[in-house]
Amino acid sequence: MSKPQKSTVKVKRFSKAFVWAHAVNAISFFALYITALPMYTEFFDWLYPVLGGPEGARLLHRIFAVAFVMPTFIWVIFDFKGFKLWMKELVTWKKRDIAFFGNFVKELFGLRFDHVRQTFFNAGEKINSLIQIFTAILIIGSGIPMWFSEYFPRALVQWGYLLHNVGFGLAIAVVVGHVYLSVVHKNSRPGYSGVVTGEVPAWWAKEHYEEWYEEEVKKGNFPDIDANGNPKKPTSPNKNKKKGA
Amino acid sequence: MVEINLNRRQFLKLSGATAATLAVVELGFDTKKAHAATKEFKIAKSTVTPTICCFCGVGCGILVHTKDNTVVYTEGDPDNPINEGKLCSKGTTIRQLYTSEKRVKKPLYRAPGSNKWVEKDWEWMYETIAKRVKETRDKTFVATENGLTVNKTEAIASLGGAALDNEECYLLAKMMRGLGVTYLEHQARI
Amino acid sequence: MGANPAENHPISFRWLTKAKEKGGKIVSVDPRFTRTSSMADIYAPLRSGTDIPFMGGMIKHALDNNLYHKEYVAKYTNASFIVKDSFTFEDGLFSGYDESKRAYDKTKWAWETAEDGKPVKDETLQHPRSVFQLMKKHYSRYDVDTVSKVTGTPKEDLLKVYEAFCETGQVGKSGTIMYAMGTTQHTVGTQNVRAFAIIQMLLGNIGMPGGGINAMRGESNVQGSTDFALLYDTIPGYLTAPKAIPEHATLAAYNAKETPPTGYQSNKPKFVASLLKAWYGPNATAANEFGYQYLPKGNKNYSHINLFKAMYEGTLEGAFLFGTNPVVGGPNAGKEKESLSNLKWLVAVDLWETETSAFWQESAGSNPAKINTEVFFLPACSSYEKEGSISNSGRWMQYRWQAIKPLGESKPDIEIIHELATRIKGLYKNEAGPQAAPINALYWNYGEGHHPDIDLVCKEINGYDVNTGKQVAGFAALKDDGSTCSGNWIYSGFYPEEGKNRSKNRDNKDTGMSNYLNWAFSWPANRRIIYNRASADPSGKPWSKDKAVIWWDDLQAKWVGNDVPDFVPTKAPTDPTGTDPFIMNKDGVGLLYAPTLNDGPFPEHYEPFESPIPNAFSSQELNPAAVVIEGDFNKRGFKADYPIVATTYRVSEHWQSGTMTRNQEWLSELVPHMYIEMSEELAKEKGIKNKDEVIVTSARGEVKAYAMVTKRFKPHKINGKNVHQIGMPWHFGYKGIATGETANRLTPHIGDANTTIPEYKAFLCDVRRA
Amino acid sequence: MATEYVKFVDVTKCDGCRACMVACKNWNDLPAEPQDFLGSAQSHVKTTADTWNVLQYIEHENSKGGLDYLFRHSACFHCTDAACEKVCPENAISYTEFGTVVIDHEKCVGCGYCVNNCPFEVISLKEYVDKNGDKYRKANKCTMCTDRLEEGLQPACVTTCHTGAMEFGDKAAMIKKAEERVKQIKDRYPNAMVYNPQGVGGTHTVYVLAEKPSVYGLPENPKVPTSAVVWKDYAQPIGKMMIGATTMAVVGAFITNKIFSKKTNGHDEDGGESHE
Repeated sequence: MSKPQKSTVKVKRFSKAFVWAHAVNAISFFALYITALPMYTEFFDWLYPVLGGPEGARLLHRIFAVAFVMPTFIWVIFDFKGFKLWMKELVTWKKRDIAFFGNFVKELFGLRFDHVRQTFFNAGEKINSLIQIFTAILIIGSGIPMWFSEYFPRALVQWGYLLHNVGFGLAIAVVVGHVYLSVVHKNSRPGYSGVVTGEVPAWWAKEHYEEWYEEEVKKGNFPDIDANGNPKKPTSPNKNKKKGA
Repeated sequence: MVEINLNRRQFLKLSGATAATLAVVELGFDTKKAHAATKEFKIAKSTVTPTICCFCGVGCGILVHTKDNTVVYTEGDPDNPINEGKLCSKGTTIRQLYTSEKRVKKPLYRAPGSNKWVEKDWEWMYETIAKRVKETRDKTFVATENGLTVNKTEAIASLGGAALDNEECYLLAKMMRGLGVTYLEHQARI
Repeated sequence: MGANPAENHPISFRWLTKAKEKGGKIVSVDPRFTRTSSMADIYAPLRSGTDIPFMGGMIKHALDNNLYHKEYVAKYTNASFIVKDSFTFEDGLFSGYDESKRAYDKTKWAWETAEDGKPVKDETLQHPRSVFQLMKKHYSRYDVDTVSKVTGTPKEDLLKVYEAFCETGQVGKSGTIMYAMGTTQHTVGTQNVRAFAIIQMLLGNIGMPGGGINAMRGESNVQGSTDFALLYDTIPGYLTAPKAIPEHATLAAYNAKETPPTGYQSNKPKFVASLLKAWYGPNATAANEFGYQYLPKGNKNYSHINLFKAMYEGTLEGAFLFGTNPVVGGPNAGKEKESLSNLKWLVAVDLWETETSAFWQESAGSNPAKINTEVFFLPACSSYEKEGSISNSGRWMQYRWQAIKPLGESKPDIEIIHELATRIKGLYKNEAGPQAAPINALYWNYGEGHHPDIDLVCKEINGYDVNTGKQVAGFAALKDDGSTCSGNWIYSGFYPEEGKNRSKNRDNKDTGMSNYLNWAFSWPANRRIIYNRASADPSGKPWSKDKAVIWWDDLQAKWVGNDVPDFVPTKAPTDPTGTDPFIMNKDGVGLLYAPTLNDGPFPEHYEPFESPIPNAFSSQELNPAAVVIEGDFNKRGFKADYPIVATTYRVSEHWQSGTMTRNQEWLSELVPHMYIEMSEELAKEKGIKNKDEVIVTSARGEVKAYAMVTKRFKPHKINGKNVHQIGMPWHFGYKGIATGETANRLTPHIGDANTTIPEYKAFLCDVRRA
Repeated sequence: MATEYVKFVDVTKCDGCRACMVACKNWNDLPAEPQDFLGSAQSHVKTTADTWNVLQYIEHENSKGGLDYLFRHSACFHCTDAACEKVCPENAISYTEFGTVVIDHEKCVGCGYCVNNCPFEVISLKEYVDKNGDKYRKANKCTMCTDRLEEGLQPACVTTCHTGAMEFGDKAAMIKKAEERVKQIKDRYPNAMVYNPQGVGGTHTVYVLAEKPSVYGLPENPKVPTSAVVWKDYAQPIGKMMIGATTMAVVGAFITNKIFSKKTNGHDEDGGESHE
């Protein structure tokens, strides 16, 4: 079965701040993950020599821990609107969000599925975001007393170890899924370019985030397109310019 | 020369293994090669010499473990009936009499008016001290006093000696009295 | 009492804890609640310097309540002796006092003797001039109420201690008194010990296992160094050092003066002759009084305080220091340090740079440019880098083998002494004349080479027949005709035959009553309990089966038992002197009344040199026989400026002036700081908080240190008023790893009337926040 | 395990001589680390990486209004159920045949989890410097001289203790002795007790205390921290499972995707290609 060629028209999905924030977040997360692995399970003890011994691993872990805390600030400072939107979306849950999941599972395993109309973030992303926020708080919140254990009550440090560990497990699980969807899974792949360049194919945006897309079209920010991404009517180049500047 | 019988040492159990350990300590060779291969048991190859504590007057027995020209451990002498292998904090620490950084290892001389020590060799020290003793002694020697033979010098003093061995004390008393020293005192007085 | 064995002689305390497990009671009497007190069954506080009232009260308690051991007292002590009428006691003064000399005429205190020289006795002890009755009268003044007012000890605590200790007067029970410098370092130090001796004799505790009075000696060989006479007033074996007096003009005169007609001391001339033979060898002949005239003869008190006074006044030119550190350990240490700069030369033999050998340095507060003393520092090696023997508090002479070669260029003291002696002798070799004669005559023959042959030294100490070269078996074999030598008669017998040095004995089998006769050697003659004849009753049977030491065996016609008898082994109890256990005393009995001491035959309370209260017992404030050095060398403080009583003490982890321990990392870690212990009450009065820095001042100096505010010090209730006391360790100085200011800058240059031991343990001071 | 051994510390026999402290340093070659003045005879606030046992000195006004001067040799308890062993992520802490708990420095990475989870706060990290001048850390604590035990000798501190306050021997016998001792001393110390806390499964250092544990700064009922139990017994295994499961899911999804893509699409990854 062959499909018609998709249009190359792109729309702006993410701000530069978000792109940076996401990148820092992702890199530091993986760095943290790798530097934590040998300690999490002796299965990965071979990583110690690679990381410069336990001391090196700890140092790197701490450097990236600081990096890991930064993205929120980057986004807040440079793209407060985007951040606000994200926050707003996260607390907004409608029926279609629930419906999303049924189709999501089908899509995940490459089965036939229908796109449920979604806003800027789809329900999956919202779940991902929520869990990630939750685990980040868990990890950062427990990591601080672990790092500066002499300034915290012992009980807090002790619970910190547990929470850090739990947060780690959760985060990994979520991130693995998140990464899979973005990098590996064919249907979300275009989204990947979104977090790298900030732009995504218009058709894909419309397909995945129909409600958001149409909203933007109404605002005149995005071209109205058909299923293949070809404009239904001409657009001015500056229409797909970044809105938040 | 010294027979050390460590049979009062507190062992966990009197098994064959223990007897082997005893042999290790006594004879100075290690039968537990497997252990030695990784981390050698601290006193496995040490030479054990009994001594008596140099601190208070109780007279506790101590074993000095030496190995590779240094003192590796000191512990109570289990055979000594005074302390039965037990020691206080000072006795336990006598290892550091040898290992302390602060030990003076060379003769030192301070010239009149000088603000520092100068290292000298023993020969020079002995010769110079002997000369000083003779000078002072000859100058201040009193052979007779009120018709009595007194053969003394009241210009030289000797202090201390409570930590010396008996044999040393004996020679010191003999030398000082031989010189005619009357100001002869040690820590029993203070 | 006067000791804190849990902290200062921990391994001795091991045996107290064992006794406690067997039902024994530990009593701790100390101004401060110490670790010993914490382990004790009874603790009684007392103000420093009030031991005699405390013990006087106990003596009275024992006498009033008939708790003394009657037969022992009647037979084995001089309780029955009748004292001459010339002995009197009034308002703190015994008869015969000469105020200008601060000395007594002791002949006034003599007892009545029969024509044969034997004392007149009344064994019923009822004669009003008997020692017993005089003693009873003397201590009748020490009633519990007065004692409590003076010592500050609560009355109920006094009674608890008295009752507990006097129980040991019962046959089958024994009690011991362990004392240390808390007892001796007072102007009445000797009499403090005398008070212990009196109560122990009254309770029949001398010569008994588990009895006696035990001097807890502070240095490993202070026993041996005393035996070997590193003291101005003796020569080895406790023989009197000859003095520049007509009575000592010749050996014969000396012997006549110093030898009692009876008792074991009547053998003295043999020991003197043998010592002279050891020292002067072939140069000691009958013709030259065995070299007696070579010995120096002094004419004054040359003790520590006077030694430093002479140095202060510039009459001393040179000094040798063998492992001693008076700038930290001497009394009024600031002055002792100052005195050192008057020396032309100083030889210090030590393992470490001490505060004394470095007295000229800027860090000592000196100006090196102005100090012209030449200082020779000779590095000695430690005790296990050489070999030789030492004698402990129990007179056990134990050998120390060499474990390792001396560190660096350090050398054994014996080698240093030997080299110096050899070289000094060398300088005089070709000289004649009075200076050269004694040195040329000195017999110094310990082998070739730099290191003396220690075996030769040992053999000479034990003694041998100078004609055959054969070792003597013991001091009984010594002769006064110059045919034997012995460097120290009391040790004679430790090396009885070639190759047999008994101090090396290591057979630790208990030979009975924990005497371990085959472990090491105990002088005299390997006896472990001296005066052990007193452990048996006059008929020769042990007072109690459980406490049997020696007993008379009729069949063998000799004394047998678990120890070497301290008695003529074949002298039967039926012999006229067969019931006289105290063989070293002229009359063979213990001296409840001791007319030989300088400050009275009975211990009497006098206040310390510096005291916050007047003497409650008489108008004599200070021991009348204590010699006071006036002037700048020894400033005196008074209550108005210095209202607080102070004392010094040691801690478990440091030793003496700290030279040995403050240079060791682990011990310095345990007690790294100088501190002043004080009560919460005093701290509150002075606005001092725990860990504050405080300054303690006395008339002689000041010391800055941390405050250790503790519940373990309480103010003494003296006559209804609070008298504060503080305490401090005296180990610190500015050298070494653990440093701190020196407590002895505060202490006075005043000594006991008999021994001139300084009064470190009671002086006045004031405290304030730094 | 043949015999289970414990170190029995009877603090009421201790006279505070601190030979145990130096004996430990002497045997284990630990350096000195002088501290500031603490206002009492005590040298260290608590055990450290270079001071594996500390003698506590406590002035305590007892229930009768009298003064007790209490001493306690404090060191690792060698818990039967040791929190440090539980939390160590590297399995560097293990139980020996003697029941002692030891740290293997080869494995230790200096993370400090044991330090912060020990209910008795006896473990400390020590910083070392290697040949290249790089710093690294290891956890340190009393080993109960396991190296000596292996050679049939008793721990150095026990060997030197002169008052008999410390003994090393068969667990049952020692506990019996402790219980009898408590009965003996009840008159003098009414609050005396055996301290062998069951919250950590009992310890291999068993105390007779003269007073309540709190007087010595000891927890009345120490436990392996709940957080550590949840962490190590639940969170960690679940976490590992979750990672496994997620990985499996991803792998599964990837494979199924491939399979279905092949079936449904001529060329897969239709969306991404053009946007490289």
